[in-house]
Amino acid sequence: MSENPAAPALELPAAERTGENVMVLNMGPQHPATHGVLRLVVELDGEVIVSVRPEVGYLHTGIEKTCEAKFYQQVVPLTDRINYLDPLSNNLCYCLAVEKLLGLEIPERAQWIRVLLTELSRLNSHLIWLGTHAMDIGALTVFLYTFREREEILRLFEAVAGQRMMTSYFRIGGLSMEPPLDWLDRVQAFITTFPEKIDEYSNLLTGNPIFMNRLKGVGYLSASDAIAFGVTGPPLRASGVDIDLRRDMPYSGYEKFQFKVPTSTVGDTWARYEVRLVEMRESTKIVQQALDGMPGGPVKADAPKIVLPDREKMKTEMEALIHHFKIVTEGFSVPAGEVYQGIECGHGQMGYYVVSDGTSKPYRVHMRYPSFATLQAVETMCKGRLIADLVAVIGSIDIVLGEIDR
Amino acid sequence: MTILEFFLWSLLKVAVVTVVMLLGIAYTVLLERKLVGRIQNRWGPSRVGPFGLLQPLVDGAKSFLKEDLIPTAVYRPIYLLAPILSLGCALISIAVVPFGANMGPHGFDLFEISNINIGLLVILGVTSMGVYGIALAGWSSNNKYSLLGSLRSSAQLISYELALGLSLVGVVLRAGSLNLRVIVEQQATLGIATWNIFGGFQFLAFFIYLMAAFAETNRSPFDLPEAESELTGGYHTEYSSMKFAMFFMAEYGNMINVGCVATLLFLGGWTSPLGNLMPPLQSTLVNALLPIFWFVLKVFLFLCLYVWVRGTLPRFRYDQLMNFGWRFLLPLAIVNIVGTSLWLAYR
Amino acid sequence: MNPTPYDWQYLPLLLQILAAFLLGMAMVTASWFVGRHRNTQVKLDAYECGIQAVGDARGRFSVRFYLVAVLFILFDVEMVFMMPWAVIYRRLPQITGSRLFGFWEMLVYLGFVAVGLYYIVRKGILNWSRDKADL
Amino acid sequence: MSFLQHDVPLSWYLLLSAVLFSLGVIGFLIKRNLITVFMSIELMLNAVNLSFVAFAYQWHEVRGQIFVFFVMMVAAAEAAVGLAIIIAVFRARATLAVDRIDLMKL
Amino acid sequence: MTSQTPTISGKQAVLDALPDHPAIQALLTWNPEAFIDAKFDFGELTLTIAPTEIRAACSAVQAAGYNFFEDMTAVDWFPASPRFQLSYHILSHAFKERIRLRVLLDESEPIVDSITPVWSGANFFEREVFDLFGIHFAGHPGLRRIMLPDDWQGHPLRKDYPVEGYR
Amino acid sequence: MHLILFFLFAGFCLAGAINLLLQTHPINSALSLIVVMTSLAVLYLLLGAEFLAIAQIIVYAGAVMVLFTFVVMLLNAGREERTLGSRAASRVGFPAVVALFAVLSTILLRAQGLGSAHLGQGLTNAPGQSNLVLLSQVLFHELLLPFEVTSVLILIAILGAVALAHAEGSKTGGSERMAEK
Repeated sequence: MSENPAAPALELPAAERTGENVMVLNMGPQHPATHGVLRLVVELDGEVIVSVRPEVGYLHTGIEKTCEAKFYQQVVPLTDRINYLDPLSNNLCYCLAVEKLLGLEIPERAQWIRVLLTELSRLNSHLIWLGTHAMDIGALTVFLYTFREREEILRLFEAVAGQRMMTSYFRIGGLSMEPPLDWLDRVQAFITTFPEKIDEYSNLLTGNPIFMNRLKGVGYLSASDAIAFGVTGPPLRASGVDIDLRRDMPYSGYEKFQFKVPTSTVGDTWARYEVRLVEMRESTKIVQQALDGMPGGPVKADAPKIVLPDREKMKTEMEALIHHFKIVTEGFSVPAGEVYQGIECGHGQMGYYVVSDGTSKPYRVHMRYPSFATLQAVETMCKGRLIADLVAVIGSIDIVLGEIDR
Repeated sequence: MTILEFFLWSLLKVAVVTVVMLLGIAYTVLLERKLVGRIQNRWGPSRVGPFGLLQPLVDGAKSFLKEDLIPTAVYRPIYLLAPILSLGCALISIAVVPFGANMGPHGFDLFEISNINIGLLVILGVTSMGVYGIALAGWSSNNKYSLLGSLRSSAQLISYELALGLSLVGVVLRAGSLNLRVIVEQQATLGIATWNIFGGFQFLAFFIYLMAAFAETNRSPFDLPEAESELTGGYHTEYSSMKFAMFFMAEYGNMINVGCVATLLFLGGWTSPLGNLMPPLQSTLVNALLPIFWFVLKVFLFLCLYVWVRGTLPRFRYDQLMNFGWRFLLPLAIVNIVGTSLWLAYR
Repeated sequence: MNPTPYDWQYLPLLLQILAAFLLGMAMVTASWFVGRHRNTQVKLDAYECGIQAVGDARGRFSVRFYLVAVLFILFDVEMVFMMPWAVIYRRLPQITGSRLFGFWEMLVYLGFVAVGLYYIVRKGILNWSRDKADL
Repeated sequence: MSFLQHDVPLSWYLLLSAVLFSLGVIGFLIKRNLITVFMSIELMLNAVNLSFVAFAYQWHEVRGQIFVFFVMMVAAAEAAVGLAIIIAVFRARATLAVDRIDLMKL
Repeated sequence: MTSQTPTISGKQAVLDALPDHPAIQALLTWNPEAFIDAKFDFGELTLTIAPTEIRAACSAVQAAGYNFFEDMTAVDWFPASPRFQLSYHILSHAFKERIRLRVLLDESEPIVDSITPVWSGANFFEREVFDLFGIHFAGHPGLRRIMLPDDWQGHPLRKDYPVEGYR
Repeated sequence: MHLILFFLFAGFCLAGAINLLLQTHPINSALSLIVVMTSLAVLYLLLGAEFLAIAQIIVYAGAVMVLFTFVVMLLNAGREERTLGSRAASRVGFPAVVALFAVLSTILLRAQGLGSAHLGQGLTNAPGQSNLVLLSQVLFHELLLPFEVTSVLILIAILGAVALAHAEGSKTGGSERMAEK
């Protein structure tokens, strides 16, 4: 097999290149502040950062390759494992891409429930970000408070999907099933109290001078740098670029919801913190709107060759049973073509690039995940700052190694 | 009393106080875990014994049974010496702390190991020696995290030691003595009204002392040396089993020491909030034990303050920490000295 | 009975010091004998987040730490000077006959020290984040 | 129990001081590391301090002790500046060996 | 209930259907020769660029307002020739629209200009494609494996890569 | 009692001093010096100078030696090569040291009029009274000028240390020369 002639050896650390007095410090993969198995090769001059080189791949599981051997529907559970903190966004993005290829129309109720769940999932993601970020800065308590609310969200997921983290609830063509009867009431109960909880975190952090001093003016990223590095989501908006795919390139019925897209022009870690806090409040509003205007109707598209029939039907109707059998054993074939579907997930712009060759298995699935691009901006944000700022910056860009390594 | 009797009595006192101190350390850990747990909506240790009361003992046993690693890259003699120095210094200060009125027969101090005229300075001296444990631990570990942690920590300790020492000058100015007993008794006249923190107008000094003490003990929000999100374990990254536990114990021991000193210097020591206004009781036993109760209560509340702060505040960045110490606390301490001396001159 | 001589009071302090360090040594020794030893090379390596350590950790470090230590000893001396002054302060008016004698003498002393502190701050010795550390 | 009451002749203290001072001088002569040489100097200072304290005790004169106090203070200042010089030398020569630092010029 | 958006394929057809599209305009004014093919499918515009010209094409669309490099990856059409397809997804913040630039590469010469001078954010993406497909990028600042260990054999996302690994 | 303590801590002192000379690693030497200093503090205590004893601990053992330790850590000073010093030092120095020591000890041992130290006897001959007050009285009244001058000394030391160690000008030259090595 072909060797890679162009691959150079590992770059020499700057100390050996320049003869300066620089200490090379490995942060990670086994390090509490790197949110997983990120490895940062940091060159320090005293406590001042000279360079940061991210080394990734410790969590690489070859999901893109695995997808090529699965039926279209079987890919959905794989996507959960990529950004495990925002599972339903993964599901949604993949389903939307395949539905685009199939040209499927999704019933409105399914769309609304998808929006509702995706926003809950975003809240989940932001809660974990807030907790771990605060913990990196040293505020232990916020972490446990956010996990208290995250637990509620996970219970909601469990009630609807039977799974807490790897939900796989969305199907190509709708949802896997109608949510349980009192589920919407439970969501309502949660979402009514949630803004107070945000206030609670805010009380602990926003006015806290230590927290403010740790974040303000740290990890500055200009709008042009952010765009050059492909930074998306809250970090991009905190740098002053007003782009949110939910509003600007709506999908899954987001155009029917009213929400503000918070931006800031400061571009430091504090701006990212504030943007995300406001985003949590806005997500709460979206969930409220989804609950208020929840339409009735089916939760699955009327496409018997693609969507699994209801259990009841499958047991009573011959045709449904045959469809069920065929979908489960052979999958369904998808017209040849290539589509790219981008959505706005908790961390930024997620994109699924699905190439079909007309068979029942995807020819190529590629995922664009925000953290992968955002990670490239770390060095720009940290250079010349202290090592403690690196921790603040990593926390503020909210990376998930699952989506970087895939 | 012959010197031999004195020696034996002293040995007994030392033994009792050391055991109590070790237990105190163990239960301070438990207190912190329980209290932080309650702050954070958790239970804290609750399985071993009633309310988790046996947890510290089990933890101690576990520390002993853990594998005792000495990494190959370390500089052994100093690597082994460092935890001994750390824990040793944490256990010495208690020797000059009086925790009850002088009750012993023949003028023998039952409630203080050694009643000396320069008690306050002894505490400062012991604190200044505590730096070695941390500096040497990090240096001998031959690990970048340890070295960074230990340099940070030693620089932090020595910086805040200044503020700590200078904040005490106000109290000494008032008392005119370095003897801790004299300092306490001087506060006892009107109870809470003559405590140094209120009556002595040493609130500023208490504030400086509090900040410096938090930094001296490496506690949140000054817990940078062990900021796990940056430096993993800080200076004790390479330490395992009991050697690690000794650093841990040293930290909590220092918390207790600092609490004791704060109680003695600012909060009236073992005297009750009513001070001498409270009529003496008839029972000798109660008279002996009540001061201990007050003393322990005050130290306990001080420790709770520690835990509360830990559950609430994030941590400083290193440059902010140094700036705070040098540019804010130190000048403030000098201002306090000038103010107090001026006030005392014109009073 | 006579009170015990004052200098005896140092004996228990000495004992306490002895006890503290003996206890420490006992703990280190005991844990060495009680704990298990199943060492492997990997366990004994220096910790660097799971990666083989690059270079010697005892590299040279920012000279700023040294400067902090210098400032510390100078201010420490000042603090030690201040303690006897604080002890005698309330008696100084009787000795010298001047109410503010002690105050002024310390104010002059502190003035010089404050000039030093001001110089340090102005010189940027304590600006950890601003410039790159030298050496 | 007679040994408990034994006094120590003051000359013993002075002798100890002399021994320490001589050790300091020897260290100054044989040590090759600039830092250790400096430590030997500190040792000499300490030795002299001991004799000061001893004489202060002998003559009941508190000024002897105060002089030691001043010596300490000077030693602290000296250590600060001396070690700063060592750092400056090290920066220029990248060595601490006394033998190699034989030029006045930095 | 299915609905298909109309597919427009072929350069001329797309030019006729979308005459005012800024990206197409930009590419036409830049170099009509290197702008090989176009397709409009599923509401997405795909523009095929000659392999040697991709960097310049990126600059051209960037200047036309497609300012945000969103994604790039490769597809291996194994037995077919040209074997590799590189897909660049570029988003315009102004037009709220995305285009896809496509480059087809022969197996014999899997090398293409790096677009990191245009968007430095392409760095990791190109390293990933290099790692998993073995496509080289000329002018990349540090082209080495990103996901897999440096001593890994082969490029797993190629279709002829044995899924059980090399024995 | 005094005798025992004297011998014990004089022994520590000597052992520390000798160890200081024997150790090749500067950090060990520094630790030995700390032992010497703390033992000296105890000896001061025996001579009735309790404030000096604790000042010795705080200033010498706790501050000056911290500085030494920092410098050793900072410069990563390794073991020194064991040489026997320069020739001039060994030819002139050692005889001189021996001679000096002989003269000193002869004088000290033959000196008349030196008393002996009794534990608990302070300067005032009144046991139990701290000499701290006495010391402070003299220091802050009679020796006012030297006291104020020390603050000038501290100021100068601060200026000197900062100027020497913080010199930006020498930075480039130094690192170049380091690179050559």
